[in-house]
Amino acid sequence: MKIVALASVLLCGGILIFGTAGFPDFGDPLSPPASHVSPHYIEEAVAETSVPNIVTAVLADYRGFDTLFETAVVFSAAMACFFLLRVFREDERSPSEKLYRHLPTGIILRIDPGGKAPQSNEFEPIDPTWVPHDMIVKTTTRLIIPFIQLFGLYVIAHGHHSPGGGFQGGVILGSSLILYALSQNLRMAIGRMGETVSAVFCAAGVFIYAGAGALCLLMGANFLDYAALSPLFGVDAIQARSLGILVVEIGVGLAVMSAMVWIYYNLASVGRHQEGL
Amino acid sequence: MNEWIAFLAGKFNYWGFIVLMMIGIYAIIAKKNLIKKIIGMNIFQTAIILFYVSTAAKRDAGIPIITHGHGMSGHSARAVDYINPLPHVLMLTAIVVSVATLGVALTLAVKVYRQYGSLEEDEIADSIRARAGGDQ
Amino acid sequence: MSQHLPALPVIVPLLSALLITMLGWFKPRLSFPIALAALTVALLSAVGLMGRVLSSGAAAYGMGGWNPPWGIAYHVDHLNALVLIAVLAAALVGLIATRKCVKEEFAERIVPFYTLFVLFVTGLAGILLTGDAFNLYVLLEVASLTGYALIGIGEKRAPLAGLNYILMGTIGASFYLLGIGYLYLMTGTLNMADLAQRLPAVYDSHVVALAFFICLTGLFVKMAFFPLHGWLPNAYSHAPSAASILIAPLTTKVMIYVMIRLTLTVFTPDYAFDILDIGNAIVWLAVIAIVMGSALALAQNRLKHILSYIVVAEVGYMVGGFWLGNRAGMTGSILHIVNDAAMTLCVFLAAGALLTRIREDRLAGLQGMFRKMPLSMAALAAGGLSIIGVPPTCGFFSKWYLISGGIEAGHYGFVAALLFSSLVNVVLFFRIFEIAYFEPLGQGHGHHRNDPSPMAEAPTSMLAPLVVVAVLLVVLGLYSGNLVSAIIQYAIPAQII
Amino acid sequence: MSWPMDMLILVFVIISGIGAITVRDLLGAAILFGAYSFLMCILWAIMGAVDVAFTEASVGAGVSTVLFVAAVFRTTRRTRD
Repeated sequence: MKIVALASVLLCGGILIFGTAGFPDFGDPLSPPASHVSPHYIEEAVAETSVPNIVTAVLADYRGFDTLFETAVVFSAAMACFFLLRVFREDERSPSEKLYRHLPTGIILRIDPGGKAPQSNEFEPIDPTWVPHDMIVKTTTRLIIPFIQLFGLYVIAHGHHSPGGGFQGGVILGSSLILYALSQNLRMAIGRMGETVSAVFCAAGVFIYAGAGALCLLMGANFLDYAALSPLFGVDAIQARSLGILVVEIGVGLAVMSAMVWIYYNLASVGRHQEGL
Repeated sequence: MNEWIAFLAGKFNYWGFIVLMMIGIYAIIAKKNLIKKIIGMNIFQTAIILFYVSTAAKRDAGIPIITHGHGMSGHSARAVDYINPLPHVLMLTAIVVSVATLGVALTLAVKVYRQYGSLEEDEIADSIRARAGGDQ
Repeated sequence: MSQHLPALPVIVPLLSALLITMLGWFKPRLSFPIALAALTVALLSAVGLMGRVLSSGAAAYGMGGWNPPWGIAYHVDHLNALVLIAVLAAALVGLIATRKCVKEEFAERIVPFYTLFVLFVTGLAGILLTGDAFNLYVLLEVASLTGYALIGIGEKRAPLAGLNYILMGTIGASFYLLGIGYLYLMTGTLNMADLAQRLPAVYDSHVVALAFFICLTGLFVKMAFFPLHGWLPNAYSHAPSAASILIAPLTTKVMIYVMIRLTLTVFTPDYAFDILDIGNAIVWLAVIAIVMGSALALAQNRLKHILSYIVVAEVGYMVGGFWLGNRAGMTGSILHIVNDAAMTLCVFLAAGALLTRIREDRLAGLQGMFRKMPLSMAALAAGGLSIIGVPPTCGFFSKWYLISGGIEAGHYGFVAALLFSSLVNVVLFFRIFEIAYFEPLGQGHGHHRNDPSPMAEAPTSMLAPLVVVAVLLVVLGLYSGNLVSAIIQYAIPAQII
Repeated sequence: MSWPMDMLILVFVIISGIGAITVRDLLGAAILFGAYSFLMCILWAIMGAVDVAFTEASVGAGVSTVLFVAAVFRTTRRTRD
């Protein structure tokens, strides 16, 4: 099997490497990609959208429809993880030992395999594989997280002028919450941002994007043509494009942040939403 | 010698992407561990992203952010001064798609592990066969 | 509003999928009505699009108000309007039919189920309408990711089948992406119409040929064309029955549409059939696909496995018919996309209806089912006859075009493969009918099957759509002449004879 | 954009890619995959694709690695190849 795989891979790679002979040279400023569509973006982006970061302008305006579905992909991935993994009813017959925490006192009870679970709702089941973290880790991350979040917001808001935008900012915001879940425990993170919040935010983020597009439709222009929003923003059409991009970037940021957090919640606790890693 | 180096400089990025892609495909075909296969899948996707980013490169050009900002409509930017932004845009999308696929793939791998207690393809096949035998 | 019609079949389902999550999270009962309304609106706008295309020709729509090479454009013509209607109608019927099924199978997961399903349809509708090669990739990923999840949720081997589907599907989609990258490198554009204009200048470059083969390989993986079909049988047969009813009729057909679109619009038939001249080779591959698909179907002893391998063989029909390269073959191929969506929906729906009562789809378990569930079995029979290709049903007409295309092209291997596959289908379905009709209930097997209750039909909500689809098979057959003369003949470029 | 630098990092990327699929410990593979993503991100930054590099740094080297580690933690570190 391995030899067959290696042989076919080498053959395939050989053909592809042979194919590179017909490519334009690396970095050639006269190659077709550099000379056909993209010069329009470089030369006109500032004039047409008033966004100096051309990547953001193309991402959220010229090819905004791609980006809408890219956000939809992230949303469906998060939804898929929830759909596949989330456990709604705890299986009481599972053979391994169980740990329960008494909420008012914090005492942890161990129930041997086959034992009866405490019935009072003062107890909550906790994850037997979880090990509490060191205090240094806990304290340091608590100090760092606000700055990470601030940076995430900056990245979303400053995507017009520097590298960054909704995706990167959303991922940074999401990873700050993941860091919180890693350093404290998952249950505390869920206490901060629950499952309902992540699900609804995730959908709402994509909805902001698609809704902004649909609003343009209602204003009589084509889908996602932010210039039509200029009466709403009270600015001229070009500024309206810039502001429209900001709106959709915020939507993307919201959706990506909640999607990342939500995927992590389900994956790290196998859908049980207990202590996690 | 010099033209050989020029040829190499003109193509090596494309070769690199092919090598990475083949590593990825090899892992998907030949490795039996499901997580290894998923890693292979991701390497495969990043290789294609590398290819697109290579198509964007332009000699003696800067990053695609117009430096003089807005409000200066007097100077219009010249295309040769900035790297082609379009492949970058496409690849932002592709990266996000790849992390989404990764999430779903890992989710299914975890599900498979909870079902069969193993991530090795041959061991899973054995236990499927054993269960099918038990049915009859 | 009518100039926005091309955008609606995609936007409405997308917005509704999000609404299903946001409202359904608090009131799960709302999710089905929203999904139903979304698909109905989408179907109506697809019909409206068809009307517009018939009256005033192909229509284009620039997303974001940008003109095509710079922005993303949607493009509607006879071909994709037809397939769009077929896909949306199949999705809508499937949605109505599986309502009860979903309620039982996914008690707490109704909201994510409908969200994912509506997103799946969004992705497919987008693939059909888009005129941008890269946008197609993104929409392909929307449709695939949701498909992976819907398949992987099943019991037993479903997660493993889903994981295999992800690995294969990602390779397929990535190959498509790579092919598009090669085209981009040679032309600098991603818009399909623009690509078609700029490609002839570089036709002699082998990079374009390589791009074509890479795209085609990727699509072959996605459509489960024979040597690359590995993911399909397990995925479809282990998926929960609601998911297989919804997914099986759609995915492969849409991928075949993408192949047709790429070959006809982007590379143009001149390049594919004359310059590269690979038509004959691919038809031979299709012959192998048909023969192997049928033979493997014969070796199965479970209903859903048999149906899955029949899907593999049908993919061979459509690919082969298209690559015959003449008008009759292409007409047959496009007609078969529509017919096969209806046929597959019918048989998978019937199998789903049977499974609500017998829980086990070994063929032996079908004893006495004609007495127990006469209508469902009659629908299965109608679907079976159509797949075999018996005259009044639609399957006959598309097969007729395919065979006459094969004879016209002088490709007798393809004709023989079609006849062989029909024979195998006869054997397969008559074996099922024999078990279900002639072998009485409870013969030899455990005593619990001895209950005298003769009738136990599937729930009406499932039965009614099933009967409608079964009748539709005949109606489609009777009107297929009109379908060809009014729509399909305009979908094929004039230079193909 | 000096190409020897470019090439050097590309070689490192390939080495860490091969490492990620050959090491016989899934946690190690996950970490090596993180290193692979990060080197790739540096490569793209050198090639001038700053936005792509930024995304890869946050998505590929950040979240993906965490997801891998979470999955390995929930399954097993054992692998036979």
